[in-house]
Amino acid sequence: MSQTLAEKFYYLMRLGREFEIRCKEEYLKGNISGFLHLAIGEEAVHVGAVVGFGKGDIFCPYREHVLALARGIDPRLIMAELFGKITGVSKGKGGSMHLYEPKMDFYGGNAIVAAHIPHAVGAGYARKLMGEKAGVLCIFGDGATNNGTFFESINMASLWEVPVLFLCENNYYAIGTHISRSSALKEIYLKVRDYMPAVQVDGMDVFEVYEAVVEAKKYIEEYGKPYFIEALTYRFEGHSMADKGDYRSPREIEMFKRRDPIDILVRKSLKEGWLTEEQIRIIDQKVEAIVEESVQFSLSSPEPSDEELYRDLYCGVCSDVIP
Amino acid sequence: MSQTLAEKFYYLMRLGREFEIRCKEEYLKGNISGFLHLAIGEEAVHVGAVVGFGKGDIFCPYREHVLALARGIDPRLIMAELFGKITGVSKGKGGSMHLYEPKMDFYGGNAIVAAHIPHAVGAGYARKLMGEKAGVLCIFGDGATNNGTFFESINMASLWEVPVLFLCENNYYAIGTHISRSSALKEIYLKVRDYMPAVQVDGMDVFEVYEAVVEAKKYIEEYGKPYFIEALTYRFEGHSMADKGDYRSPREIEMFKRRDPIDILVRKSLKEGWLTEEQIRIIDQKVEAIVEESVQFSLSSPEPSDEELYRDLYCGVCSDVIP
Amino acid sequence: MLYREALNLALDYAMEHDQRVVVLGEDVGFYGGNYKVTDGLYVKYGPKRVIDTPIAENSIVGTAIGMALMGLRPVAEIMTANFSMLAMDQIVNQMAKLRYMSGGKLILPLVVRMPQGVAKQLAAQHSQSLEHLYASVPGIYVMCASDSITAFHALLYAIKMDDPVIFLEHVLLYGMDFPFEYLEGFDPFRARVLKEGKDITVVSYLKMVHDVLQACSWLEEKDGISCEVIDLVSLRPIDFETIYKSVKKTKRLAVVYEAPKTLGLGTEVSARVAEELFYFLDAPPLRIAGEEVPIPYNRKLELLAIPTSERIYHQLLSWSKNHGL
Amino acid sequence: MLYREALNLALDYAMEHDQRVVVLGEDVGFYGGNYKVTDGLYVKYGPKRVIDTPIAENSIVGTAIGMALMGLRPVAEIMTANFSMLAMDQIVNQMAKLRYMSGGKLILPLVVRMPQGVAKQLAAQHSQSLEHLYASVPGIYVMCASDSITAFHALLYAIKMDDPVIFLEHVLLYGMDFPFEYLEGFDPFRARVLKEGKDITVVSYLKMVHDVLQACSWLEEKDGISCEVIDLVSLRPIDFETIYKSVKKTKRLAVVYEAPKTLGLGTEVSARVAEELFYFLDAPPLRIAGEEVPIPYNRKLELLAIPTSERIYHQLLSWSKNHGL
Ligand SMILES: Cc1ncc(C[n+]2csc(CCOP(=O)(O)OP(=O)(O)O)c2C)c(N)n1
Ligand SMILES: Cc1ncc(C[n+]2csc(CCOP(=O)(O)OP(=O)(O)O)c2C)c(N)n1
Ligand SMILES: [Mg+2]
Ligand SMILES: [Mg+2]
Repeated sequence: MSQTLAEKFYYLMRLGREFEIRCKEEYLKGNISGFLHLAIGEEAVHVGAVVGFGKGDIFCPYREHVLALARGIDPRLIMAELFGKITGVSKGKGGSMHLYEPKMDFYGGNAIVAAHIPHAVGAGYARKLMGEKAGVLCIFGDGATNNGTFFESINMASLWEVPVLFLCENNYYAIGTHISRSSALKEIYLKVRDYMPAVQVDGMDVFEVYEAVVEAKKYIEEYGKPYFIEALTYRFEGHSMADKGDYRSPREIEMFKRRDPIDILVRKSLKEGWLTEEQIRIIDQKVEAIVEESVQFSLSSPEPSDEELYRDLYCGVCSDVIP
Repeated sequence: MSQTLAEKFYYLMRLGREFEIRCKEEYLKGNISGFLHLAIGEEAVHVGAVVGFGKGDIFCPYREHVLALARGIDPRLIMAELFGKITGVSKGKGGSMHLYEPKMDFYGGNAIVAAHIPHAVGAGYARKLMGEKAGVLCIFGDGATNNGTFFESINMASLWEVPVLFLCENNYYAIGTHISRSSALKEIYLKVRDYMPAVQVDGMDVFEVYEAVVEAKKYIEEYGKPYFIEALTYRFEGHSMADKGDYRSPREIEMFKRRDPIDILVRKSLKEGWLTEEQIRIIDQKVEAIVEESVQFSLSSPEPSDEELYRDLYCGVCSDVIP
Repeated sequence: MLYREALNLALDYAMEHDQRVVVLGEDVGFYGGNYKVTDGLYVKYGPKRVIDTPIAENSIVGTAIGMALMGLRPVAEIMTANFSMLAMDQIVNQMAKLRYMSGGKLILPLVVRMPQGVAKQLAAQHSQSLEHLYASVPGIYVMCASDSITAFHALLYAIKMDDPVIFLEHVLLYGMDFPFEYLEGFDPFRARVLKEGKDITVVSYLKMVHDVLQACSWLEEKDGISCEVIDLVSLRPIDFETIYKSVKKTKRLAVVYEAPKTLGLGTEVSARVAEELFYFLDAPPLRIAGEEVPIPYNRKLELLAIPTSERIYHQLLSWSKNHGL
Repeated sequence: MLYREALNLALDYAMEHDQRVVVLGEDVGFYGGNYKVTDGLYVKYGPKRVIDTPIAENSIVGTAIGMALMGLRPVAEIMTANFSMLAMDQIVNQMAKLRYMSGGKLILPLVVRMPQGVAKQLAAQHSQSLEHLYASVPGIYVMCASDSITAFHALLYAIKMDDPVIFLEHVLLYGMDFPFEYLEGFDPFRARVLKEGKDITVVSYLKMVHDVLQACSWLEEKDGISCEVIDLVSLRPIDFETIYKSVKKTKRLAVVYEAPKTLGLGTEVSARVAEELFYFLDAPPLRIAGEEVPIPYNRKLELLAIPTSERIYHQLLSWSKNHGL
């Protein structure tokens, strides 16, 4: 069990890492543009959460490449989206912040902080009403928890008993502002502990995230009610490619980099015998090939035609259930 | 001390009560129009808070006649405002929900639920920056505490250490919706207890409200930080004149009416010898005269001229501090 | 049938035939709605499908979006358009954009209903007409209804649509009684020609339509001027075809709305007609609209701030005189 | 001087001379501002006057209102106009109405700054131009700046005013270098005639002004058509006097803006000129504006969605040809 998991985790986290390192390169080459938010350093949260949650709908913010990859969306379609190609998951209309694949219950990125949180609550309400138990996973940052929409949604989810796992990835920063200068409560889970079960986990340890999420998921499915996890993590890069991240001391960055979630996973897995050096090498090769292929696919994909400008605005369909 | 207070409380609460009973009559006669929200039943909260708070700025919602009276605004100018006359505190442009008198630090009503809460925080911030210790009193309903703006403001006040007394008058209803169907937490003070000192008081006992507010005020002045009081109360009337309030059982209404804050004050004061029947009679007469006078004043006041339509929109002035 | 009853009928009919339709908003359930539009639904369909919400406008629309994404067909009520300013992010940035940003993958069968306009002395924060804010946003439809027939049919149509719709009502219409009948093949995207005429095309919508009809009947009786009155049901898109056809006949356009004139919805009508039918026009387009002030509480001032049938009449008349009618 | 430096200079100058001026917003302090407009102020004036806020747009404007009521002169930054949709209640229902509703008792010396517009591939939720939403609201002033001179002078003027101002900047202008000089008696309510001409009056503002100037220079060189280019600094109110004067001379009006055409700010210009100068016009007014879609991520589509200097040129040219120039 731990073996399979370790392999899966390693594969997805390595894929996420390499995919994003490549994104950065392609960005600098001019193949990707706009805001590009990398989750490098936060892979344990994203992978642990998506794998642990399993079946259910996912709503997330703009920093969602790794979440999309972990959900199983074809890396080629994600990269093509970043390249703005018609083959992208959102036909090149959304870009990095807007990856959507409802067929895989992935309701993707949102570029307005906290705006997707009520979507998750509404989705959970709907699923429950329709008799579905799986619930919804909703990811957001520490900064989002200072926004009114977050609180409104927490209240509604608790009041209406909606099966949502609220997962706050606390990386201590909202762009250049440290949590101590934006939130009166530094421990985010305290904000909601009277509304629902709320715990804090080490977001650099994918096993810890995974286990907390599995436990939360059980609760959600059993009681049909919300649950809150705060995962402590850190982004190794700037907020986006437009930000150098130099408002953080080298020492602080160093401290967190020493707790690189991939290193932690590897060390633990090797020690416990869940992974071998050989397996790791094979996965690394596979990942490299996948990332390369995603770039080649994107490079060779066509631009959207001019007609796409007015497509997908309205669907123009009416339901015929009501006579 | 208790004697002077009791007399003051009785006067203001009786004035509030009779003033609003008269408002109701004048509304039915057609002299007052629009939304008229009566605070009948909630006088202990309004009077206890304003008297207890003393010096400082006041921000409140649309249910603010008694607050304005307790602050000492001339009843004639309030009634005239309700009559829409040019002599009204807001020149007849605001009406019942918009009574303002900055000269008396009264920043009045707001018809958007929770919208005045950040104003109070900003005001408190400004006063503190300018070296003023008195702080700000901010009143709002239970329903307002489900709104995102409330939480944003609570966070900011705590984070920035702003001297605001947040006073929630929990009358268990937001229009026709009982707190149990709108708030996951029925004890409102729990929502903020991690951000600031937060207590619950009996809002039908003006002495209890007063004492809690005095204590809060001391804290605010000493530490320059926010404080939260939840006062449990009940409105005896409908939400506004447009609402009969019949979503509440006669039994529930009866139960609360037996705890009429004016009766409680009178019983206690007579028993403790703080007030005599004679004093009460004299105050009642005085109040009757004041209310009558306010109506006569309003009836005989002129309508605003047509030119008022475009007055007071902009002040059109520029500061000359900056060269 | 009362306007509010027609809306209620549409909701009831939709909920009865389609389990996916749910209603949510402040006081819409147990209380029956602030303007009683949802009256009776709570008892009939229960609290799971008629959902009382906290006072949290942004999240009301936000949760409705989430519900729609999952295949429900929510009808959210914002108590009045004034409070919808709190929901602008969800309306402008989410509801109007999710489908497009997803390359068409997300479907949002969602209606957000709200009343607006001047009632009587509710003052500046409760009296706004805000349709122009919504009608400027690509990605949503904006509809409204001036009487019970359109109220029923347009709302039902909006609920059936798989695209998001802002549905505007007028507070003063709720208590008004109008003739009612069921129509076959009602198309909300067609403007209604309420009255034929030959001298002036007068475009309006919502409550103002009735003031316009009154003013036009005076014009006809007293001054022999014949107006063609057009009632917009859809405000985004606007049915310019119907407007152009009429203006080509009358050669004169007036548009009447309650919001302040500057950038109000009729501004688009005026500009578009001037741009597209420049050589057909015998007179400059005329906008009759609200004053550039917040709505004051005092009744006299309030009535000075918005068009009344008398003022519409006088403005149409003097403009006609000035421009050769 | 870079546009962003000119804004910074105005803030710095105001803060230095008036202790009551404070700056607040997300990342404006320690970080120096997302677009570096507030750079250096935190160090110079300290965290009490340069206030980093949580991500809470409605309460940013709300607290700024409270500060203004008490006599401070806050300059709030909303990181981009897109996020100001979350602050619409405080802007539309509070900032624009408190003074009027109080019969003039409340004074709000307050500026809310925000950048807007299409930068490069930021997609639908980060690319909007929303000036028309604000310019339709009585009770506020709306200003914008197309270069460093207006950036400095208009922002400083806005800060000095005792009335509330929405101040719009354009993301693409921040890094642009413009000539700079100090002007005496700068009046933001006067539109600027950037270039005189005799055939067409072209009205624009913000970044589009530069595309218009480019297009007009091509028109002049290649086609011998002479444009008078007007740059609006104030968007509410609009300086129609300057526009009318020009149109009376040129007899032709075009207006260029980045937002979708329907109900965009230029709609007011088009409508008003058609209404007021009907008999002066030799051609129908022309609006050159954005398409009726959210802004797509893909660069090619993005550029199709908004006017470019090339497209402005071609549209002006073909319209001129069609209407007898
Ligand atoms: C409503 C809103 N305000 C501001 C922004 C600009 N912005 C984008 S990301 C961000 C910081 C968010 O911080 P956090 O929630 O902690 O997420 P993180 O990026 O750290 O994962 C801000 C302020 C936005 N996108 N939306
Ligand atoms: C933002 C907003 N939403 C809705 C309303 C309509 N409304 C007016 S008062 C009210 C109930 C408020 O309840 P509460 O805060 O408990 O105050 P109470 O009236 O009980 O004192 C509502 C929903 C409003 N004025 N503003
Ligand atoms: Mg963060
Ligand atoms: Mg209440």
